[in-house]
Amino acid sequence: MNIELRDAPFEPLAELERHQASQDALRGRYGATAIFVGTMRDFNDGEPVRGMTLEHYPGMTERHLRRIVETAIQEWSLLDALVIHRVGALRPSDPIVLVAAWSAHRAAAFAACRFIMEELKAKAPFWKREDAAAGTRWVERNTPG
Amino acid sequence: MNIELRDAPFEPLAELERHQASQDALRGRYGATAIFVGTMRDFNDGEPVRGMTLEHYPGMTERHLRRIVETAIQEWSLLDALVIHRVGALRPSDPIVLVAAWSAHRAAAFAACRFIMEELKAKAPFWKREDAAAGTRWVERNTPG
Amino acid sequence: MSIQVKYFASLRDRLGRAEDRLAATEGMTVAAVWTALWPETPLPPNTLAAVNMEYASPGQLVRDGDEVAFFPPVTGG
Amino acid sequence: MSIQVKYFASLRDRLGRAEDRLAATEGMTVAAVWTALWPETPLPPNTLAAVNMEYASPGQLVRDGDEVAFFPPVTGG
Repeated sequence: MNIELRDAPFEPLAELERHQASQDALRGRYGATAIFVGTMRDFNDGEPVRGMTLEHYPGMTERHLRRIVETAIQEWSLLDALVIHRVGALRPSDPIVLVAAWSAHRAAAFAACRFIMEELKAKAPFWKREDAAAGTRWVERNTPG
Repeated sequence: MNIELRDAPFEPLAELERHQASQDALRGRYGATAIFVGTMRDFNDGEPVRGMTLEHYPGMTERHLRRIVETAIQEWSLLDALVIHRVGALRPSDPIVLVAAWSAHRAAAFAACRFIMEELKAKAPFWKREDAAAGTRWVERNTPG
Repeated sequence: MSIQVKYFASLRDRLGRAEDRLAATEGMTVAAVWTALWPETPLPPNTLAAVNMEYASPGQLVRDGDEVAFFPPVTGG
Repeated sequence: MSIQVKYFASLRDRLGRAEDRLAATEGMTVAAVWTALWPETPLPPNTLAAVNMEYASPGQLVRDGDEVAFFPPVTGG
Protein backbone atom coordinates (compact mmCIF):
# COMPACT_ATOMS: atom_id res chain seq x y z
CA MET A 1 0.00 0.00 0.00
CA ASN A 2 1.24 3.42 -0.92
CA ILE A 3 -0.36 6.85 -0.54
CA GLU A 4 1.29 9.98 -1.82
CA LEU A 5 0.59 13.65 -2.29
CA ARG A 6 2.49 15.29 -5.13
CA ASP A 7 3.08 18.98 -5.62
CA ALA A 8 4.36 18.53 -9.19
CA PRO A 9 2.86 16.84 -12.27
CA PHE A 10 3.02 13.03 -12.28
CA GLU A 11 2.55 10.33 -14.90
CA PRO A 12 -0.03 7.78 -13.70
CA LEU A 13 1.13 4.99 -16.02
CA ALA A 14 4.78 5.47 -15.07
CA GLU A 15 3.78 5.45 -11.40
CA LEU A 16 1.86 2.21 -11.88
CA GLU A 17 4.81 0.71 -13.70
CA ARG A 18 7.12 1.68 -10.87
CA HIS A 19 4.73 0.48 -8.19
CA GLN A 20 4.17 -2.87 -9.90
CA ALA A 21 7.91 -3.35 -10.18
CA SER A 22 7.93 -3.44 -6.36
CA GLN A 23 5.20 -6.10 -6.21
CA ASP A 24 7.35 -9.16 -6.89
CA ALA A 25 5.82 -11.08 -4.01
CA LEU A 26 2.36 -10.55 -5.51
CA ARG A 27 3.05 -11.72 -9.06
CA GLY A 28 0.63 -14.48 -9.97
CA ARG A 29 -1.47 -13.83 -6.86
CA TYR A 30 -3.66 -11.07 -8.21
CA GLY A 31 -6.03 -11.63 -11.09
CA ALA A 32 -7.54 -8.17 -11.18
CA THR A 33 -6.26 -4.61 -11.19
CA ALA A 34 -8.79 -1.78 -11.22
CA ILE A 35 -7.38 1.65 -11.91
CA PHE A 36 -8.87 5.11 -11.99
CA VAL A 37 -7.20 8.27 -13.24
CA GLY A 38 -8.82 11.64 -12.69
CA THR A 39 -7.58 14.30 -15.10
CA MET A 40 -8.05 18.04 -15.23
CA ARG A 41 -10.53 19.05 -17.90
CA ASP A 42 -10.24 22.26 -19.87
CA PHE A 43 -13.98 22.85 -19.51
CA ASN A 44 -16.26 22.92 -16.46
CA ASP A 45 -19.85 24.07 -16.03
CA GLY A 46 -19.82 25.27 -19.64
CA GLU A 47 -16.79 27.50 -19.19
CA PRO A 48 -13.24 27.02 -20.47
CA VAL A 49 -10.76 26.51 -17.65
CA ARG A 50 -7.12 27.54 -18.00
CA GLY A 51 -5.67 26.21 -14.80
CA MET A 52 -6.50 24.96 -11.36
CA THR A 53 -5.02 25.08 -7.88
CA LEU A 54 -5.54 22.19 -5.50
CA GLU A 55 -5.36 23.18 -1.87
CA HIS A 56 -5.42 20.66 0.95
CA TYR A 57 -5.25 20.38 4.73
CA PRO A 58 -1.81 18.93 5.42
CA GLY A 59 -1.98 16.14 7.95
CA MET A 60 -5.75 15.67 7.77
CA THR A 61 -5.49 14.72 4.11
CA GLU A 62 -2.93 11.98 4.67
CA ARG A 63 -4.80 10.67 7.69
CA HIS A 64 -8.09 10.33 5.83
CA LEU A 65 -6.57 8.91 2.67
CA ARG A 66 -4.81 6.28 4.74
CA ARG A 67 -7.98 5.37 6.60
CA ILE A 68 -9.98 5.11 3.36
CA VAL A 69 -7.40 2.85 1.74
CA GLU A 70 -7.02 0.69 4.85
CA THR A 71 -10.79 0.30 5.01
CA ALA A 72 -10.88 -0.79 1.37
CA ILE A 73 -8.01 -3.24 1.83
CA GLN A 74 -9.79 -4.86 4.75
CA GLU A 75 -13.30 -4.80 3.28
CA TRP A 76 -12.31 -6.36 -0.05
CA SER A 77 -9.21 -8.33 1.01
CA LEU A 78 -7.11 -6.35 -1.45
CA LEU A 79 -3.58 -7.53 -2.12
CA ASP A 80 -2.34 -3.99 -2.66
CA ALA A 81 -3.54 -0.43 -3.25
CA LEU A 82 -2.03 2.79 -4.50
CA VAL A 83 -3.28 6.38 -4.29
CA ILE A 84 -1.46 9.42 -5.65
CA HIS A 85 -3.11 12.85 -5.49
CA ARG A 86 -1.87 16.17 -6.81
CA VAL A 87 -1.80 19.40 -4.88
CA GLY A 88 -0.70 22.82 -6.11
CA ALA A 89 -1.01 24.34 -9.56
CA LEU A 90 -2.40 22.20 -12.39
CA ARG A 91 -2.95 22.76 -16.08
CA PRO A 92 -5.63 21.17 -18.30
CA SER A 93 -5.00 17.47 -18.99
CA ASP A 94 -2.78 17.16 -15.90
CA PRO A 95 -3.55 14.07 -13.81
CA ILE A 96 -5.23 14.91 -10.50
CA VAL A 97 -5.61 11.52 -8.89
CA LEU A 98 -4.57 7.92 -9.45
CA VAL A 99 -6.24 5.06 -7.59
CA ALA A 100 -5.33 1.42 -8.14
CA ALA A 101 -6.57 -1.72 -6.38
CA TRP A 102 -5.09 -5.19 -6.79
CA SER A 103 -7.18 -8.22 -5.90
CA ALA A 104 -7.53 -11.93 -6.62
CA HIS A 105 -10.87 -11.32 -8.36
CA ARG A 106 -12.40 -8.52 -10.36
CA ALA A 107 -15.48 -7.76 -8.26
CA ALA A 108 -13.32 -6.79 -5.30
CA ALA A 109 -10.91 -4.73 -7.39
CA PHE A 110 -13.71 -2.78 -9.10
CA ALA A 111 -15.65 -2.18 -5.91
CA ALA A 112 -12.60 -1.14 -3.90
CA CYS A 113 -11.32 1.25 -6.58
CA ARG A 114 -14.73 2.88 -6.80
CA PHE A 115 -15.06 3.04 -3.01
CA ILE A 116 -11.68 4.70 -2.60
CA MET A 117 -12.55 7.34 -5.21
CA GLU A 118 -15.97 8.10 -3.74
CA GLU A 119 -14.66 8.25 -0.19
CA LEU A 120 -11.74 10.39 -1.27
CA LYS A 121 -14.09 12.83 -2.99
CA ALA A 122 -16.42 12.89 -0.01
CA LYS A 123 -13.92 13.08 2.84
CA ALA A 124 -10.36 13.95 1.87
CA PRO A 125 -9.83 17.67 2.53
CA PHE A 126 -8.89 18.94 -0.91
CA TRP A 127 -10.31 22.06 -2.55
CA LYS A 128 -10.18 23.07 -6.20
CA ARG A 129 -9.87 26.65 -7.38
CA GLU A 130 -10.32 27.12 -11.11
CA ASP A 131 -8.89 29.88 -13.28
CA ALA A 132 -11.42 30.73 -15.98
CA ALA A 133 -11.69 33.69 -18.34
CA ALA A 134 -14.04 35.41 -15.87
CA GLY A 135 -11.46 35.05 -13.09
CA THR A 136 -10.75 32.64 -10.32
CA ARG A 137 -13.46 30.64 -8.56
CA TRP A 138 -13.59 27.92 -5.94
CA VAL A 139 -15.37 24.77 -7.05
CA GLU A 140 -18.31 24.53 -4.67
CA ARG A 141 -19.09 20.86 -4.88
CA ASN A 142 -18.06 17.71 -6.65
CA THR A 143 -20.14 16.11 -9.37
CA PRO A 144 -22.05 13.09 -8.05
CA GLY A 145 -20.28 9.75 -8.47
CA MET B 1 -11.96 3.11 -30.07
CA ASN B 2 -9.63 0.16 -30.48
CA ILE B 3 -10.21 -3.57 -30.04
CA GLU B 4 -7.44 -6.10 -30.45
CA LEU B 5 -6.75 -9.76 -29.97
CA ARG B 6 -3.12 -10.63 -29.25
CA ASP B 7 -1.49 -14.02 -29.60
CA ALA B 8 1.65 -12.93 -27.74
CA PRO B 9 2.19 -11.38 -24.29
CA PHE B 10 1.40 -7.66 -24.05
CA GLU B 11 2.13 -4.91 -21.53
CA PRO B 12 -1.11 -3.17 -20.50
CA LEU B 13 0.59 0.00 -19.27
CA ALA B 14 2.67 0.34 -22.43
CA GLU B 15 -0.46 -0.22 -24.52
CA LEU B 16 -2.28 2.49 -22.59
CA GLU B 17 0.66 4.82 -23.03
CA ARG B 18 0.70 4.18 -26.77
CA HIS B 19 -3.06 4.51 -27.08
CA GLN B 20 -3.16 7.77 -25.12
CA ALA B 21 -0.41 9.17 -27.34
CA SER B 22 -2.93 8.91 -30.19
CA GLN B 23 -5.60 10.82 -28.26
CA ASP B 24 -4.36 14.36 -28.87
CA ALA B 25 -7.82 15.59 -29.84
CA LEU B 26 -9.17 14.38 -26.49
CA ARG B 27 -6.62 16.00 -24.19
CA GLY B 28 -8.41 18.18 -21.67
CA ARG B 29 -11.79 16.76 -22.66
CA TYR B 30 -11.81 13.68 -20.49
CA GLY B 31 -11.76 13.92 -16.73
CA ALA B 32 -11.95 10.22 -15.99
CA THR B 33 -10.17 7.08 -17.15
CA ALA B 34 -11.29 3.75 -15.72
CA ILE B 35 -9.00 0.83 -16.44
CA PHE B 36 -9.19 -2.86 -15.71
CA VAL B 37 -6.42 -5.39 -16.16
CA GLY B 38 -7.12 -9.10 -15.83
CA THR B 39 -4.02 -11.13 -15.08
CA MET B 40 -3.38 -14.85 -15.00
CA ARG B 41 -3.15 -16.19 -11.47
CA ASP B 42 -0.87 -19.03 -10.47
CA PHE B 43 -3.62 -20.52 -8.33
CA ASN B 44 -7.24 -21.43 -9.11
CA ASP B 45 -9.83 -23.42 -7.17
CA GLY B 46 -7.16 -24.26 -4.60
CA GLU B 47 -4.75 -25.71 -7.15
CA PRO B 48 -1.49 -24.27 -8.47
CA VAL B 49 -1.68 -23.46 -12.17
CA ARG B 50 1.41 -23.53 -14.38
CA GLY B 51 0.02 -22.23 -17.61
CA MET B 52 -3.15 -21.53 -19.54
CA THR B 53 -4.35 -21.63 -23.11
CA LEU B 54 -6.97 -19.19 -24.29
CA GLU B 55 -8.99 -20.44 -27.21
CA HIS B 56 -11.50 -18.29 -29.06
CA TYR B 57 -13.93 -18.32 -31.98
CA PRO B 58 -12.28 -16.17 -34.63
CA GLY B 59 -14.74 -13.75 -36.16
CA MET B 60 -17.41 -14.16 -33.50
CA THR B 61 -15.04 -12.86 -30.85
CA GLU B 62 -14.23 -9.64 -32.71
CA ARG B 63 -17.88 -9.10 -33.62
CA HIS B 64 -19.10 -9.38 -30.04
CA LEU B 65 -16.27 -7.35 -28.54
CA ARG B 66 -17.00 -4.58 -31.01
CA ARG B 67 -20.71 -4.62 -30.23
CA ILE B 68 -20.06 -4.56 -26.48
CA VAL B 69 -17.70 -1.60 -26.76
CA GLU B 70 -19.99 0.29 -29.14
CA THR B 71 -22.88 -0.24 -26.75
CA ALA B 72 -20.81 1.12 -23.87
CA ILE B 73 -19.65 4.14 -25.86
CA GLN B 74 -23.22 5.01 -26.75
CA GLU B 75 -24.76 4.24 -23.35
CA TRP B 76 -22.23 6.29 -21.37
CA SER B 77 -21.18 8.85 -24.00
CA LEU B 78 -17.60 7.67 -23.73
CA LEU B 79 -14.91 9.70 -25.44
CA ASP B 80 -12.82 6.62 -26.17
CA ALA B 81 -12.44 2.96 -25.25
CA LEU B 82 -9.77 0.32 -25.61
CA VAL B 83 -9.95 -3.47 -25.26
CA ILE B 84 -7.02 -5.84 -25.72
CA HIS B 85 -7.48 -9.57 -25.07
CA ARG B 86 -4.92 -12.35 -25.17
CA VAL B 87 -5.38 -15.65 -26.97
CA GLY B 88 -2.97 -18.57 -27.08
CA ALA B 89 -0.56 -19.80 -24.44
CA LEU B 90 -0.20 -17.80 -21.21
CA ARG B 91 1.96 -18.14 -18.15
CA PRO B 92 1.15 -17.02 -14.59
CA SER B 93 1.16 -13.22 -14.15
CA ASP B 94 0.64 -12.69 -17.90
CA PRO B 95 -2.04 -10.08 -18.68
CA ILE B 96 -5.21 -11.61 -20.11
CA VAL B 97 -7.35 -8.57 -20.78
CA LEU B 98 -7.10 -4.79 -20.71
CA VAL B 99 -10.21 -2.59 -20.74
CA ALA B 100 -10.07 1.20 -20.60
CA ALA B 101 -12.86 3.77 -20.82
CA TRP B 102 -12.36 7.54 -21.16
CA SER B 103 -15.17 9.88 -20.18
CA ALA B 104 -15.83 13.44 -19.06
CA HIS B 105 -16.93 12.21 -15.62
CA ARG B 106 -16.04 9.31 -13.38
CA ALA B 107 -19.46 7.65 -13.00
CA ALA B 108 -19.62 6.95 -16.73
CA ALA B 109 -16.02 5.73 -16.94
CA PHE B 110 -16.43 3.34 -13.99
CA ALA B 111 -19.78 1.99 -15.18
CA ALA B 112 -18.65 1.54 -18.77
CA CYS B 113 -15.42 -0.22 -17.82
CA ARG B 114 -17.33 -2.58 -15.56
CA PHE B 115 -20.01 -3.17 -18.20
CA ILE B 116 -17.45 -4.00 -20.86
CA MET B 117 -15.73 -6.53 -18.58
CA GLU B 118 -18.97 -8.21 -17.50
CA GLU B 119 -20.33 -8.37 -21.03
CA LEU B 120 -17.00 -9.65 -22.34
CA LYS B 121 -16.98 -12.40 -19.72
CA ALA B 122 -20.59 -13.30 -20.42
CA LYS B 123 -20.62 -13.14 -24.22
CA ALA B 124 -17.23 -13.05 -25.91
CA PRO B 125 -16.39 -16.59 -27.07
CA PHE B 126 -13.15 -17.27 -25.24
CA TRP B 127 -12.34 -20.46 -23.35
CA LYS B 128 -9.60 -21.07 -20.79
CA ARG B 129 -7.76 -24.36 -20.45
CA GLU B 130 -5.51 -24.56 -17.40
CA ASP B 131 -2.42 -26.68 -16.98
CA ALA B 132 -2.22 -27.87 -13.38
CA ALA B 133 -0.16 -30.55 -11.69
CA ALA B 134 -3.03 -33.00 -12.15
CA GLY B 135 -3.11 -32.31 -15.90
CA THR B 136 -5.04 -30.07 -18.21
CA ARG B 137 -8.60 -28.95 -17.54
CA TRP B 138 -11.05 -26.59 -19.17
CA VAL B 139 -12.36 -23.86 -16.89
CA GLU B 140 -16.07 -24.56 -16.71
CA ARG B 141 -17.37 -21.18 -15.72
CA ASN B 142 -16.23 -17.72 -14.80
CA THR B 143 -16.33 -16.43 -11.27
CA PRO B 144 -19.27 -14.07 -10.72
CA GLY B 145 -18.53 -10.39 -11.26
CA MET C 1 -24.21 -25.61 -50.33
CA SER C 2 -24.34 -27.02 -46.86
CA ILE C 3 -24.20 -26.03 -43.20
CA GLN C 4 -20.79 -25.71 -41.65
CA VAL C 5 -20.72 -26.84 -38.02
CA LYS C 6 -17.96 -25.92 -35.56
CA TYR C 7 -17.15 -27.17 -32.07
CA PHE C 8 -14.97 -25.37 -29.57
CA ALA C 9 -13.00 -25.97 -26.39
CA SER C 10 -14.06 -28.87 -24.11
CA LEU C 11 -16.88 -29.84 -26.46
CA ARG C 12 -14.47 -30.22 -29.37
CA ASP C 13 -12.15 -32.28 -27.18
CA ARG C 14 -15.01 -34.49 -26.06
CA LEU C 15 -16.28 -35.03 -29.59
CA GLY C 16 -12.79 -35.46 -30.96
CA ARG C 17 -13.47 -33.16 -33.90
CA ALA C 18 -13.58 -29.45 -34.64
CA GLU C 19 -15.85 -29.25 -37.65
CA ASP C 20 -18.59 -31.01 -39.58
CA ARG C 21 -20.58 -30.35 -42.70
CA LEU C 22 -24.24 -31.13 -43.11
CA ALA C 23 -26.79 -30.72 -45.86
CA ALA C 24 -29.62 -28.55 -44.61
CA THR C 25 -33.16 -29.82 -44.76
CA GLU C 26 -36.30 -27.66 -44.89
CA GLY C 27 -37.22 -26.21 -41.50
CA MET C 28 -34.10 -27.54 -39.79
CA THR C 29 -33.41 -26.14 -36.33
CA VAL C 30 -30.17 -25.72 -34.39
CA ALA C 31 -31.22 -28.67 -32.22
CA ALA C 32 -31.87 -30.75 -35.35
CA VAL C 33 -28.40 -29.95 -36.67
CA TRP C 34 -26.94 -31.48 -33.53
CA THR C 35 -29.18 -34.53 -33.63
CA ALA C 36 -28.44 -35.16 -37.30
CA LEU C 37 -24.71 -35.17 -36.59
CA TRP C 38 -24.72 -36.79 -33.13
CA PRO C 39 -27.78 -39.04 -32.96
CA GLU C 40 -26.29 -41.06 -30.08
CA THR C 41 -25.06 -38.09 -28.04
CA PRO C 42 -27.48 -35.73 -26.31
CA LEU C 43 -26.38 -32.12 -26.46
CA PRO C 44 -24.41 -31.66 -23.22
CA PRO C 45 -26.16 -29.43 -20.65
CA ASN C 46 -25.08 -25.76 -20.74
CA THR C 47 -23.92 -26.06 -24.33
CA LEU C 48 -24.33 -22.77 -26.21
CA ALA C 49 -25.05 -22.41 -29.90
CA ALA C 50 -24.43 -19.70 -32.44
CA VAL C 51 -25.67 -19.26 -35.98
CA ASN C 52 -23.49 -17.08 -38.18
CA MET C 53 -21.64 -15.90 -35.06
CA GLU C 54 -24.79 -14.76 -33.23
CA TYR C 55 -26.05 -16.62 -30.16
CA ALA C 56 -28.98 -18.82 -31.12
CA SER C 57 -31.64 -20.84 -29.30
CA PRO C 58 -32.08 -24.58 -30.02
CA GLY C 59 -35.28 -23.80 -31.90
CA GLN C 60 -33.76 -21.29 -34.29
CA LEU C 61 -34.02 -22.24 -37.96
CA VAL C 62 -30.90 -22.70 -40.02
CA ARG C 63 -30.43 -22.75 -43.76
CA ASP C 64 -27.90 -23.72 -46.35
CA GLY C 65 -24.73 -21.67 -46.10
CA ASP C 66 -25.13 -20.97 -42.39
CA GLU C 67 -22.31 -21.49 -39.93
CA VAL C 68 -23.52 -23.20 -36.77
CA ALA C 69 -21.29 -23.46 -33.71
CA PHE C 70 -21.64 -25.40 -30.46
CA PHE C 71 -19.53 -24.60 -27.44
CA PRO C 72 -19.42 -24.66 -23.63
CA PRO C 73 -19.99 -21.57 -21.44
CA VAL C 74 -17.46 -18.89 -22.32
CA THR C 75 -14.67 -18.18 -19.82
CA GLY C 76 -12.67 -15.24 -21.17
CA GLY C 77 -11.59 -12.04 -19.49
CA MET D 1 -2.26 26.56 25.93
CA SER D 2 -4.97 27.61 23.54
CA ILE D 3 -7.03 26.34 20.62
CA GLN D 4 -5.53 26.73 17.19
CA VAL D 5 -8.14 27.50 14.54
CA LYS D 6 -7.57 27.07 10.79
CA TYR D 7 -9.58 28.16 7.77
CA PHE D 8 -9.25 26.72 4.29
CA ALA D 9 -10.09 27.49 0.68
CA SER D 10 -13.04 29.83 -0.06
CA LEU D 11 -13.74 30.29 3.65
CA ARG D 12 -10.18 31.49 4.26
CA ASP D 13 -10.46 33.86 1.31
CA ARG D 14 -13.78 35.20 2.56
CA LEU D 15 -12.49 35.73 6.10
CA GLY D 16 -9.19 37.12 4.89
CA ARG D 17 -7.21 34.98 7.30
CA ALA D 18 -5.89 31.43 7.55
CA GLU D 19 -5.50 30.96 11.30
CA ASP D 20 -6.59 32.18 14.69
CA ARG D 21 -5.82 31.36 18.28
CA LEU D 22 -8.33 31.25 21.06
CA ALA D 23 -8.25 30.49 24.75
CA ALA D 24 -10.58 27.60 25.48
CA THR D 25 -13.31 27.99 28.05
CA GLU D 26 -14.94 25.17 30.01
CA GLY D 27 -17.48 23.22 27.92
CA MET D 28 -16.70 25.13 24.72
CA THR D 29 -18.16 23.60 21.56
CA VAL D 30 -17.00 23.84 17.94
CA ALA D 31 -19.88 26.24 17.28
CA ALA D 32 -18.80 28.36 20.24
CA VAL D 33 -15.26 28.55 18.87
CA TRP D 34 -16.64 30.08 15.71
CA THR D 35 -18.91 32.52 17.56
CA ALA D 36 -16.12 33.63 19.86
CA LEU D 37 -13.92 34.47 16.87
CA TRP D 38 -16.59 35.73 14.46
CA PRO D 39 -19.43 37.15 16.56
CA GLU D 40 -20.72 39.21 13.63
CA THR D 41 -20.49 36.43 11.00
CA PRO D 42 -22.80 33.43 11.09
CA LEU D 43 -21.06 30.19 10.12
CA PRO D 44 -21.67 29.95 6.36
CA PRO D 45 -24.08 27.16 5.38
CA ASN D 46 -22.38 23.88 4.39
CA THR D 47 -19.26 24.76 6.33
CA LEU D 48 -17.54 21.67 7.69
CA ALA D 49 -15.53 21.48 10.89
CA ALA D 50 -12.76 19.23 12.12
CA VAL D 51 -11.21 18.81 15.56
CA ASN D 52 -7.69 17.43 15.56
CA MET D 53 -8.15 16.47 11.90
CA GLU D 54 -11.33 14.45 12.47
CA TYR D 55 -14.69 15.67 11.20
CA ALA D 56 -16.67 17.18 14.06
CA SER D 57 -20.24 18.33 14.65
CA PRO D 58 -20.97 21.89 15.83
CA GLY D 59 -21.84 20.53 19.26
CA GLN D 60 -18.59 18.68 19.81
CA LEU D 61 -16.60 19.86 22.82
CA VAL D 62 -13.12 21.25 22.36
CA ARG D 63 -10.35 21.73 24.86
CA ASP D 64 -7.06 23.49 25.20
CA GLY D 65 -4.46 22.27 22.72
CA ASP D 66 -7.03 21.16 20.15
CA GLU D 67 -6.74 22.14 16.51
CA VAL D 68 -10.09 23.22 15.11
CA ALA D 69 -10.60 23.72 11.37
CA PHE D 70 -13.44 25.24 9.35
CA PHE D 71 -13.74 24.70 5.63
CA PRO D 72 -16.18 24.44 2.70
CA PRO D 73 -17.29 21.11 1.17
CA VAL D 74 -14.28 19.20 -0.12
CA THR D 75 -13.73 18.96 -3.87
CA GLY D 76 -10.75 16.72 -4.48
CA GLY D 77 -10.32 13.73 -6.75
